[in-house]
Amino acid sequence: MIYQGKQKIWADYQKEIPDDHWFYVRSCIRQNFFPGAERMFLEICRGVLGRDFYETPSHTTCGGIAYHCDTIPQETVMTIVARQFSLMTEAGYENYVASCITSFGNYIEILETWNEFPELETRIRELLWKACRREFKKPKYVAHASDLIYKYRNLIAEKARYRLVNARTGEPLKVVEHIGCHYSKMFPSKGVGGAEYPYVLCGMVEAWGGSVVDYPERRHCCGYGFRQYHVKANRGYSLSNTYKNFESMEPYHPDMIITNCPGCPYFLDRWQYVIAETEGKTYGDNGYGIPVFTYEEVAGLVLGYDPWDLGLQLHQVAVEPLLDKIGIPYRPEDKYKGVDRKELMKPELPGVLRCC
Amino acid sequence: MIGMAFVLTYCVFALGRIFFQLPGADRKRFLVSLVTPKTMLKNVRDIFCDCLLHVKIWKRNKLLGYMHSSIAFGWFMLIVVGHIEVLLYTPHRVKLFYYPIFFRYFVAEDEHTMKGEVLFFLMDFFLLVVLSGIALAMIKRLRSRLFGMRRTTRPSLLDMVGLYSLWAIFPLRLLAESFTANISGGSFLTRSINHLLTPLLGDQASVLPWWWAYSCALGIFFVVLPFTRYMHIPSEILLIPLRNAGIKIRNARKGLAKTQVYSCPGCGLCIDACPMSVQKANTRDTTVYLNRQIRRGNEKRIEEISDKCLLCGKCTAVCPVGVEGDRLRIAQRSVRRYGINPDYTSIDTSPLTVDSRGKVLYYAGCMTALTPSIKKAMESLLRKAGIDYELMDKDGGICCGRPMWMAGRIDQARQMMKKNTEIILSSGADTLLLTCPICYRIFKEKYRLDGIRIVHHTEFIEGLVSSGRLALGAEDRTFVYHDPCELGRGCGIYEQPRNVLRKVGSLVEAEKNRRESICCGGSVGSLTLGFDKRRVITQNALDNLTVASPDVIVTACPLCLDTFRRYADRKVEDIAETVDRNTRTQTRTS
Amino acid sequence: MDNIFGFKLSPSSTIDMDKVDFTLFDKLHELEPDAWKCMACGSCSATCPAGTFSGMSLRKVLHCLQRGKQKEAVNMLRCCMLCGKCSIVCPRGINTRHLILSICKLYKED
Amino acid sequence: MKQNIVIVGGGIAGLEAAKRLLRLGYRPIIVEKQDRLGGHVAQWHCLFPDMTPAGEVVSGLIRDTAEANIFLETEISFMNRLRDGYNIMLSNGISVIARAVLFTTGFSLFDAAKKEEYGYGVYDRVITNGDLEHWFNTGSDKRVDGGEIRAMGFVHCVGSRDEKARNSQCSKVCCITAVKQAIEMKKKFPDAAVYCFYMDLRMFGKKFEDFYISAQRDYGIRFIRGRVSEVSEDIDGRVVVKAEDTLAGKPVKVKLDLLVLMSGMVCGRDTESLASMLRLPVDTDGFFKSRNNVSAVVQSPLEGIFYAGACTGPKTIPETLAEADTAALEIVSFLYRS
Repeated sequence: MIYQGKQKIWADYQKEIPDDHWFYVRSCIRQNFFPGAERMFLEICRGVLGRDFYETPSHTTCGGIAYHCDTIPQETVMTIVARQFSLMTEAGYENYVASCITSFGNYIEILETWNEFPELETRIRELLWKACRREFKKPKYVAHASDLIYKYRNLIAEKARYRLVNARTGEPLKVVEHIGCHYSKMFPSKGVGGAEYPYVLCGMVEAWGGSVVDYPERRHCCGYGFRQYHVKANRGYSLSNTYKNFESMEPYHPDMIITNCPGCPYFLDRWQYVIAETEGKTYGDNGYGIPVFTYEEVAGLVLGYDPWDLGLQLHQVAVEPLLDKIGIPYRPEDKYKGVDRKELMKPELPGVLRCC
Repeated sequence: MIGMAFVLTYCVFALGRIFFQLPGADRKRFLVSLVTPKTMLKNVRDIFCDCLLHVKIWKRNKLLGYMHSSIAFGWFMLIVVGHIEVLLYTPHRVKLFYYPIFFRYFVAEDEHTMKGEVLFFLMDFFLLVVLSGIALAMIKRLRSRLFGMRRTTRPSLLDMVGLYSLWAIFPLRLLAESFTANISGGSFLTRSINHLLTPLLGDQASVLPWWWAYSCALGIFFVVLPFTRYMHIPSEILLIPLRNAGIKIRNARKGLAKTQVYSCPGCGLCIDACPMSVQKANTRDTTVYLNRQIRRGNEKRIEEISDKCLLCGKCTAVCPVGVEGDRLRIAQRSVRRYGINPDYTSIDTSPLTVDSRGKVLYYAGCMTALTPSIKKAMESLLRKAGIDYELMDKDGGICCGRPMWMAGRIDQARQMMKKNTEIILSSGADTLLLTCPICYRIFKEKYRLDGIRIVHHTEFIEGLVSSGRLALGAEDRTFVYHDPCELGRGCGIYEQPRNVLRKVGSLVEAEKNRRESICCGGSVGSLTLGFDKRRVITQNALDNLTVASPDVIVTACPLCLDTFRRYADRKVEDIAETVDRNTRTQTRTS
Repeated sequence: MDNIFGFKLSPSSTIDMDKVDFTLFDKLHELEPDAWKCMACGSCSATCPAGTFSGMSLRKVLHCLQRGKQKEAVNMLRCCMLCGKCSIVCPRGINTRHLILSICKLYKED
Repeated sequence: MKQNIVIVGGGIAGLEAAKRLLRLGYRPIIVEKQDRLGGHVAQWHCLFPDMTPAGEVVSGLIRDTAEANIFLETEISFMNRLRDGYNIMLSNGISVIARAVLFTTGFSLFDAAKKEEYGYGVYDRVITNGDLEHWFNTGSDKRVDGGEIRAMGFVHCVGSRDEKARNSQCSKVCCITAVKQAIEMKKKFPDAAVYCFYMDLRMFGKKFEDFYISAQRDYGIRFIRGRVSEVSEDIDGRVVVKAEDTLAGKPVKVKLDLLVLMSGMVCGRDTESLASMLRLPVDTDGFFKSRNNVSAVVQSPLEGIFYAGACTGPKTIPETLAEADTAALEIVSFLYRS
C-alpha cells in the first residue's frame, strides 16, 4: 500500500464543514443499541468544545429505513425530510447534522434529486404545506455527525487522556474503520475522503494514535442491508456478509473496529455472537471477539470517560480486553450497573463467544 | 523340420484359443457352418480363390495378382506334386511330412528310373513360377509404383527376416535340386543348371551345404512366421470360414478381431486407399499399422490410430483378405473406460411422438437440421408426389446413435436407439424416411423396427420416379455423384441415385467411385482429426470428383454437402435439391 | 434450521479462481489443445439437440471446467448425444466431439 | 517556396506528414513540446500484430525528417487567423506566419488513478499498460520486479467506454494491446496464470483475431468476461480482484501478483486550449472535430487547418500514418489552390 497515493485521493475529497451552529437530528435506532453514543456526541460538542448544537424533540425519523425497505414511496420520504428541514428553518439554523448514516445519505440524495428535478422540490413543498402547513429552506450544509468529530479530532486529541496505543508494547492499535454504505458510496464527493478510501474515521484513528487496517473487504457492507435483515428468511444472507468482512480482516488481527453508522456496529457486534454460536468461530484473542465501537464511544474513551457510563456494557463483544490494552481502568463489578448504580441484571453468557 | 513343427503346434494352439474366445453363440454358429454343405463348399472355394489364387488381387492389379498367386499357388503345387511323388515312389515314407520336401535328397533316382518325366517337369515348372513371383516381389520392394502402389508398408525387422528367408527358400531349393539333378533327377530347369554348375563347382562336396542352406531358409521362415506378417497365410484359412459363418467382431482383441489382425498380410493396399493418406503424417495411422500395433500390444498407438480414423470403410473395401479396418477400430474404441457416462433414460418420448398411422415418417436427423436445403427439398418432393408424411424431429429429436456408436460407446448408442424405437413404433408409421446416410445405416443395421420400411431418400426418390409419382424434367448440366461412405460402402446403395440423376441431366463419374469413393473428410467417424487437418482430405476428395469437369457435385448426405460446400469451386447439392428443381408440380386429379 | 436462530450462513456464490484446481483441465488441454479456444459465442449450445431435453451446453461445460465447477459440467455432459452438430457450427473449428470424449475420459461422475 | 507549413506535434503523425511534405519539396516546421520526437510510440516496446519494435518505426521516421525545421521543448503560445494564413507565436519567442497548420497533437493516456477502485498509485502491484511497455523496454519497475509472479491480470477498458470517467468512446487499441502484452508476459512467466478481464473483445484489425486465438490456444490466457469492479490488497500485498463473470452470472475473485490497467486513449491535454485559440470545434468525446467524420477527417472546419492521427480520436499506428499522408497531400493541394 502506497500511503502517499491514499493521501492524494484524500486531498481530492475534502468537504467544507462549518465549525459551529448545527441543527442536530438523531438516529431512530442508535439509542437502543448504543445509548451512550449520541449523548456523548452532544457532550463533546457542547460540553467539551463549547459549540452550539440545537436539537428539537419534534423531529422524527427521516423515513430512510422504510424507504430502503421499499415500503414507502419517494414522495413520502421526501415530505418527511422536508418537515425535518422546516424544523431547522424554524429554529433558525442553516447547518444540518445527522447522527445516522442512512439519514445523511437520504438527505444528500434528496437534495441532489431536487437539484436535478426542481419540479419535484416544488411538488414536495406543496405536499408539506398541504400536510402540515409548513415551509422550509434547504440547509446550507449537510454533515454527518462523524464529519464533525473528524473536524474536531485534533481538538479532542489535545484533551485526550488515553491514546489508541497498546500501553504494554507502545505499538499503535490496529483499527478497522468501517464506514456506513450510505456515507459516500452514493455521492463520493459528499464524504470526507471519497468512497474508495474514506478518511473520516481514518483521520480520527490517526489523530488519536491508532493505525488503520486496510483489509481487502473493507468496502463491504456490514451485512445489515435493510430487507436482508428485516425479513427473517434473508437473515442468513445478512449474517454471511458480516462473516465475509470478518474472514477478510481476520489475518490482520485487528484490536478494534470503529464505525460511523447505526447499523454497522450493531451487526458487526451481534453477528460475531451468532457466528461464534453457529460456526464455532471467534475472531479476537483467546475466544473473545473483536470489540466494535461507535466513533463517539471511542472519542469518549480517549477523553477518559468511564466505559460503563458510555454504555459499553451493552456491547455483545466484551470490550475489556481492549480497555486493558489501552490501559483504561474500569471496575468489573460495575459493568452491569446503570445510572445511579442501578442494577441492570447480568445477561446470560453465550456458549462459544467469550464475554468476560 | 523344427520350423514346421513349431508352426504347426503354434497354429493349432492359436486356433483353439481363438475358437474358445468366441462367444458361445458364435462358437456354435461357426461349428454348424463348418458342417453345413453350402458353407463348407463356399469355404473351400473361398480358401482356394483367396489364399491360393488371390482372385481379389487379380481383380485389382494383374501384376500384383500374378505375383501373389505365383508364389502361393506355385508353392502349393510344389507341395502337392511332391506328395504325389512320395506317394508314388516311397509310399511307406508318406507319414514323414518332411520327406516330400527333401525328396530329391533322400531318393537317388532319376526321371528315367522313376519313369516320372511329367512329375519332374511339373516340379520344375512350378518352381519357375514361384521364382518368377519372387523376382516380381523383389522388384516391387524396390519400385512399388510399377505395381500401381504409391506407398507400401514399411516392414518391421522380423518381417524383413521372414521376407528374406522366403525369398531365399526357392532359389536355394533350385540350386540344391540342381546339384542333385544328376543323381536324383530333374527336368528342364534343374538339369540345365546342373550342367552349368557341375564344371564350375565340382560335384558331391557342394551338394550337402546347399541342401542345408535350403533347409535352414525353410526352417527360419517357419520359425519366424508366427511373428511376421506371413502369419496371414495360416490365419486367413481360419478367417474365411469364420466370415462365412457370419460371425461379427464382438471383442476388440479376441476371436474374429484377432483372426483379422493376424490375417493382415501387411500388403499396404489400405495405405493408398485411406483418405487420410493425402497427408504423409497420417500414413502410419492406416489399418495395416493398426494391425501391427495390435499384434505388438502398443496401447498408446492403438488408441491414436483408432481415434483418428474417419471410419469411411475404404480400407475394408480394398482389403484382399477381408480385414474390417472400420469395425476393428470401433471395437478398439469400445473398450475405453469413461468417467462420465451419459444417460438418456429420463427423456420423455411422448412429446416427440407424432401420430403417423399409415404415413411416411421423415426423420431428418441432426445433420440435416444444419442443411435446411435438403429438408426443404425433400418435403417439397413429398408434397409434389402427394405423399402423406410427418416430421419426426421437427423441433429437434434424439440423435440416431450412429455417431455415438462410431465413438465406441455402444451402450449409450443403444439407449438412444431404444428411445427412437419407442417413438417410431408408437407413431404407427409404415415407412421411415431418412435423408442422412449416417442415420440410415444404423437404422438399417441395428434398429429392430419390424414391419416398418426403412428407406434412404435416394432409394425413395428412385421409387417415386420409376412409379411415375414424380415427373422429372431435365436440365443441361453434367452431374457427378459422390457416394457417401455410410450410404455406399456402408449400405450398398450405389445405383439408385445414379439412375435418377441420369434422367435429370448427364452423369459423369469421379475417378474413384462407388466402392472406391473417397470420404469427404467431414465424417463424424474421426475423433481426433481437427477441423484444420481435414481440409486437405476434402480437397483431395473434390479433386477426385471433378476429374470429368462436372457442373454440379451431387451427394446424398448432409455432412458431405456441408463439408464440400465449404471448399468446392462449383455448385454442391443434395440429390433431393437436384430432383426437386427438375420436378414439375403435379396437378392432382381428384 | 438446526440452530436456535433459525438462520445460518448462506454459501457464497463467488467463484474463487485461487481455489480452482487446473490439474485436470491442463491434462485436458494436452489431450485436446482446443480446450482453451472457446470464445463463448454459444453456437454449440443453440444447436445442441440434447439441450432440448436438458441443460446441456458445451459452452457452459467448458466454462464450468475453467471455473472449477466440475459437478455442473459433468451433469450437463451426461446428456450429450455426441451427434457432432456443435463441431459443425463452431466458428473456431474446435474439435468438440473429441473435447467431449476427452472430458468424459478425464473427469468423473459423483 | 515561401509557404510555411507548421506541424503541431512531433509524434508519429507529425513526423510522417513531415516526411511526406519533404518528399514533395516542402520544408515544414515541427513544433514539439517535449524534448524528444516520437511521442507515445517512442515509449512503446513492440507493435502488434507482427511485434515490430516500436523504436525502429520511430527512428526511421526521425531519420526521414532530419531536413525539417524542428523546435523541441516548444509550445504554441498564441495563434490567430490572418487573411490568408495563420500567425503563430511560439513559446521560444519565434513567430511564424503559416499558410497551413497541421495539428498532430495526439492523445493522452487516461490517468488510471482516476479509477480509484483499481488502486493505481495506491497498491504496490497495480500498473498501467504504459508502465508495462516501459518495463519491457527498461526491465526495471519495482512494482513488477517486486516478487514472484504466479498470477497476473489485465483490466480492459480502464477509463474507456466509461461515462463516469467522462470517456464514453472505445479506445480501440487496448483490447489487442492487452492480448499482446498478455502473450509477452506469458512468455516471460510461463508458469503464471494470466487473466484478461474484458467487456467485449474488439479485434477489428488485420491479424488481431489470430492474436486472440493464439493467446487462448497457445498461451492459455484466461479470458473472463466482466469488468473489474474493485481491487483491494491483501495482507501479503497481493491484489484481490473482483469482477462478475458475466458468462456464469456469478461474482469471481482472484488474487494476483500484478495487475495491469489498460488505460485508454483520451483527448490530448492541450486540445481544448489549442481549439480555443482559433475557436475550433471540439467533438463530444473531447477530441478535435473533423469537418466530416466520414469523408473529411483530416480537414478542420477552418481553411488551412488540418488534422492527422489521434487528435481526432483513438487510432492505430497504421491508421495514423495513413491519415498523416492524406493530410500532407491535402495540404499540398490546398497550397496549390490558393
